[in-house]
Amino acid sequence: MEELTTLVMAKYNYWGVVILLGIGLYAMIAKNNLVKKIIGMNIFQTAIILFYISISTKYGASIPIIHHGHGHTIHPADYMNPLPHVLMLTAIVVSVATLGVALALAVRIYNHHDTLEEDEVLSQLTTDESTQA
Amino acid sequence: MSSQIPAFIIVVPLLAALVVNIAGWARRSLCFPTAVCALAAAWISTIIVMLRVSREGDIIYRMAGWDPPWGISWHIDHLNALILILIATVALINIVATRSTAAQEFPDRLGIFYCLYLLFVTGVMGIVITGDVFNLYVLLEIASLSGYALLGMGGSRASVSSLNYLFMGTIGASLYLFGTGYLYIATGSLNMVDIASILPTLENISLIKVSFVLCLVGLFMKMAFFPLHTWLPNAYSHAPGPSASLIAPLTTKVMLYVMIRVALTIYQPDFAFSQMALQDIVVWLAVIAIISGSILAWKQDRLKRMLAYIIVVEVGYMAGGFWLGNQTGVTGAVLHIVNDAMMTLCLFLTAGAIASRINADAFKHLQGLFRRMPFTMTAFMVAALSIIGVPPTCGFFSKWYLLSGGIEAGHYEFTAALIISSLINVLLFFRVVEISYYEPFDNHQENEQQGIQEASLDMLLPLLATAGLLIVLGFYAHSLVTWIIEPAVSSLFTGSL
Amino acid sequence: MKSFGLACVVLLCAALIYSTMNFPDWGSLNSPASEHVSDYYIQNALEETAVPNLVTAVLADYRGYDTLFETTVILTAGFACFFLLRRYRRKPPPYRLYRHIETGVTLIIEQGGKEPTESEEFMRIDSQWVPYDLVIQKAARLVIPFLQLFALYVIFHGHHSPGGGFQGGVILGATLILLAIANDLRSTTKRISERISAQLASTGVLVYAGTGALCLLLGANFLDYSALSRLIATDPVMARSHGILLVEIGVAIAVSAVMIWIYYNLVSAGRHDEGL
Amino acid sequence: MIPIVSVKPLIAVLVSLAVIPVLISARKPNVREAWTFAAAFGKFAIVASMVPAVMAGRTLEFSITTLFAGIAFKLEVDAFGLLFALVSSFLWIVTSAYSIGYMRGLDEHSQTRYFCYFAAALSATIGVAFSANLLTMYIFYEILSLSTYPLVTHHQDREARSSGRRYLLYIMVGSIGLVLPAMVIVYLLAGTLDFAAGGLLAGSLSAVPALFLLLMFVFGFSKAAIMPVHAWLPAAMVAPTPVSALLHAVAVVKVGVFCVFRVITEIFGPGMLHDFGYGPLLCAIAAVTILVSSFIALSQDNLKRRLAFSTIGQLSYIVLGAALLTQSGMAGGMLHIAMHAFGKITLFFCAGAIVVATGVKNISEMTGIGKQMPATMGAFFIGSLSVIGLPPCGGFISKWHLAIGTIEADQLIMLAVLLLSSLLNAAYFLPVVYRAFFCTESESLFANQIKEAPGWCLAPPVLTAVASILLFFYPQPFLGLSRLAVTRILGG
Repeated sequence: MEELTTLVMAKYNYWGVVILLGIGLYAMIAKNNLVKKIIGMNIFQTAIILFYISISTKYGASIPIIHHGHGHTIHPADYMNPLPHVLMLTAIVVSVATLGVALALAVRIYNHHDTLEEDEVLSQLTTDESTQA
Repeated sequence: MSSQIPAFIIVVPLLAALVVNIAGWARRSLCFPTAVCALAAAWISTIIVMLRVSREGDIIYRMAGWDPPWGISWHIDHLNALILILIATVALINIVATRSTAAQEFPDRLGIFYCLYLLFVTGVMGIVITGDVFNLYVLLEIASLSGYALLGMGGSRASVSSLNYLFMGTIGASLYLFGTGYLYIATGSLNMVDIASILPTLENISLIKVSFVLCLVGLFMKMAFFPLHTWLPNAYSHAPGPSASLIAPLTTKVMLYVMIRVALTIYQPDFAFSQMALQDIVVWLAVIAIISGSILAWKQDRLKRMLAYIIVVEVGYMAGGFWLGNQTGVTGAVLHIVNDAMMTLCLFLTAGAIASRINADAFKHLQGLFRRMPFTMTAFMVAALSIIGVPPTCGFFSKWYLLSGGIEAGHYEFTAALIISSLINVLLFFRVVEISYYEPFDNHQENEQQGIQEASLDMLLPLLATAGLLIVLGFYAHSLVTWIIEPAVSSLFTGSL
Repeated sequence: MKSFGLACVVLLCAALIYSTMNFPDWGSLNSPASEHVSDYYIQNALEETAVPNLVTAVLADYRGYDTLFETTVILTAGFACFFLLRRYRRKPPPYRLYRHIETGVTLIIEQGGKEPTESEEFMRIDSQWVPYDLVIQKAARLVIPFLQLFALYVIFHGHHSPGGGFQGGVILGATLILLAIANDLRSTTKRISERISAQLASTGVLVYAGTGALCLLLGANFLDYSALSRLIATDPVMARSHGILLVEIGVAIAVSAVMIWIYYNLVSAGRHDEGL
Repeated sequence: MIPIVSVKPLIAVLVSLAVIPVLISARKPNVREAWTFAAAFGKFAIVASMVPAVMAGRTLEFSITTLFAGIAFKLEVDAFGLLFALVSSFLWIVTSAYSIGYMRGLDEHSQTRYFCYFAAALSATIGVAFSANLLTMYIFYEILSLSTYPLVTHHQDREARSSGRRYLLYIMVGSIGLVLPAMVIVYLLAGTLDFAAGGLLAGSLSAVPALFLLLMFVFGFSKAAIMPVHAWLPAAMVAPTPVSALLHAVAVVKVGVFCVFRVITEIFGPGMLHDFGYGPLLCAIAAVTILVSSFIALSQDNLKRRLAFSTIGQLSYIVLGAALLTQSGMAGGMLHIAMHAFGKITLFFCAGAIVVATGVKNISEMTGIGKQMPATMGAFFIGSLSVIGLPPCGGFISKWHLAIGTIEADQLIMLAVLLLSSLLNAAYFLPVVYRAFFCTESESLFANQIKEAPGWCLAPPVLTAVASILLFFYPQPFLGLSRLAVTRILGG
């Protein structure tokens, strides 16, 4: 029982990430409303951002800004790992950009079909196609 | 200054995209010339880089002056240089060919169209040239985002299929990012060569296997490999002409290059092919991709949708060829990347020319095209023969390598699939030829005085140049293989990076 | 379809959770991720770039090429929204609403009717009837300057404290979006036109790529700021720090302009007439 | 004998391709025809100029580029290739003269396209004749099948569409489906695809795979019209007569048989086939085709379809010759390529002349035509004598060698098949001639208002008829070439 708790304490962040990933993926697959799908996509991307950030933490380390000036020896254990933070700054920007483009496409669909429900959009398209053909 | 040539390949198109946007708001006429000059400059620098690589061996370009594991570095070998030239050529031919159709299709946003065009080319070139795993993800996103926008501007269905493509593409890219996250946890570094040197020293293999599977599934999704290809036919068939003939030849091929780079450079061939029991599964998936893609292509009644399904089949060729595991198979896959990009460009340019002239895409509207648009249809014929695999054209040579690779590796089902799909291609293309060659039988005379409605000259010349290139590629396939692909593949296999 | 989707998602999660077993513990000091490359950054970043904030140092210098393309991603999103949504055809709305300021009476002018000129007396309001929100407008007018000042602080103080080009740029963009939400879209587009925001977006990234190209012209590799030392007569390490600052400014300009540009297009679905 | 490196074979192949742009740009039809003639004469002259060198036992070769490791895009002129090239280039001269008359007689549409594709088909035929390895031959084989598709479907009507579809299906399925994989396997086994005198795969293959490979090649080259894959030939008769005359009697079908001959003799090699005992098997396949096609020919009323089925039978003689694996058997097969070409082209020319003059296509409507068109029917008679193999005409020599070959290979059943099929040939040719000349006044369907075909359509059949007679007395260039080729194959 005791080593179970240590296991949980050591790994629960990764499980949180995976569960978030599952929620995002499920939302994208199963949800009918386009905006809900977009939200699901965002959850999916945020889960991966959390995964990287949880890699960078060190127990008992402070934020990666060197507080005393030159001359002192710097021990890596005092500061968190800066690299994942840099990467995730980029990943956040990328997810915002994808969100922007997805919303633009959703607005365009709404302008054209007056609905955001995917099944209604598809049924309108099939009727358009049958009339067109 | 001459050692900085590799940087020009990425910097020039990027700066051009920015300048085009700024200038575009002031004077619309500036956009096209700047874009063409930028792409021409990039094309020339890719050729110079290719010559340097073949003369002095691989080029390592340290970005911001930092050594590889600390900063981002480019590692350009024969494979990179070849694909770079391919991308630059396709982009240059396409921008010149689709000038009039782009102006006709996007009258009020032409400036931004060329910005997105240049950013897409920068993203794709960046993917091929970079040696850093995370940087590849960022450039993947640039290429995809500009791709979604370019594809989304088509007809009524275009935005729906583009949104669908966005969802699938984002899941694919995020899975790739998740896979690199696993790699980062295991090795602590992001540079491909550095990871490759650390991986053998690690003991928990299962972590690396899961990361490989995640990366692979992500790339399969971006590559439209069979079970995950559902986004491609809609996205490419409803897209506007100029963007379809840019994106169709490039995205799937570049994703295949990324798969080759990830599988052979990072995970080393003995891990990728032997320890991972993936080889048979992927080859069988490729066989299913080839057969069902061909059958689905046969069921289509619109030209562009048929071409889209043929792309799915070609991806099956290349992925299956690569996963055969032996050097001939990989050589065939790389040669097929080059050939298929040119073939797809030629086909989509003809589809664009036909659509611009007759603005109809269904087969029944293509009647009597051989007489009305003789030159466009001859280019279509050359590309069709190349896809079928008729000798003088380049498609035959890559199919030959794939066939002999399949037999050497003992995957006879892959060879059989190749043959069957070539035969189905014969049926596909000669159905189009029949429709466009035989006028409607009753009004033969009435069609006579309609005369020739050939596509405009500035679209026709690049189209015929591409068709000619297909035949030239055929004749020089051997020298292309011996000078460029053979050293690339052998260096990949011996892992002597 | 839903149950099948749920099943394979649950299956995928189970497999992934099983694979997390052999991850290093959370926060452990000797996990490979926090030894190899990050130790180098922690120990050498201060000497090599004279920037105490390691994240900014790595962001703008060690992996500056990454950040250049990060800004380009935002720019691509801006282009994409414009390209997909922007509609120039002036399809006049069926009716327009005008409010008489003193009495608060709202006039509905049908198409073609005589429209009062926008002056002290009358002001045009959106067709989705907008409540008379004096409090929000005045509060916004009061708060926005201080917000922008804080944004500038975040941009320029990125070397020493958490912050930098992106965070500052977003705050800057947010202030203008607040202005647009408090009043209405037309007043903000008059203040910052779409053309300026589009060109500013590109200029921001041009500043970033320009500094990189400048280093290229000075003979060093792309984005190698130490080459700037010849221009601004300082030692290479300080040149790197100044290079990082220059780059952060470029990023801030780009991000704020693109935020506004995307807001304009998304909110008014491309017509830039009536919006949130 | 060290081979001479000379660019002549390449020029021979390219001369007709070079003339295509000139044909397209030609304003008046006469200029276009003149250029076609010039090309034909030029090609024949170049091919003929190579005869002395080859007769002296040397081979000319020219390598253009390397296609794969160990395979070059190489042309090599040897005795057998030269024999076939001589026949087809000479007959192209005659056919282009004939097609002027035919096309003008029926004023067909888009004649420029016709002449261009004809020139392309001929250059591909000469390319196959001069190819040094299996891959070059395959490349020219594909170009030939693609350049003849528009010729077969020249009339662009519904019937042309369906027969064109069948034509392409048989040939492309055969070439891509069977020959391509077989070639890859041979390349993997032998490392190269060059034709080797004693057989490329001699000894490097066990019995069963060799059989599969052999059958893949034999039935893959569906242009050889061996029984199960023959159905495209009667369907291709929908083409204009000069096309069926030159292509479906001389060029296209002979290319198929030429490829099968090369594969049997120079890829598998007589030695290996003899050890595995596959010679008699191939003879049986050929014999079946000969007999069945002759029986079907008996029942055909349309003259061109009857000629088509007779061609299928005659082609299998050549395959039979190759399959006998003996000295004179192979020589007989090679000779039959030449002799049958002259005979059959005369028959097709006469059929075309009848169509131009009277528009009659079926044999039942041809009673009494001999009196009105004596020259045409006279040429028809000589042509049929040559195809049957009776003495005054060249066909006799090749059948004579075939008969000796069967005896050398002591396969007497094949001798019986040979004789029986000659009888069947007579049975389906001579009644046509008899009914044309020796019918009573009342039965003659042609009151004497029709007259001979126009000059351009009459001279070629008479010329080829006379040529087939001359060949009986002076078979020299072909006989010498075939003997030389056989010594090279058997000599090893």
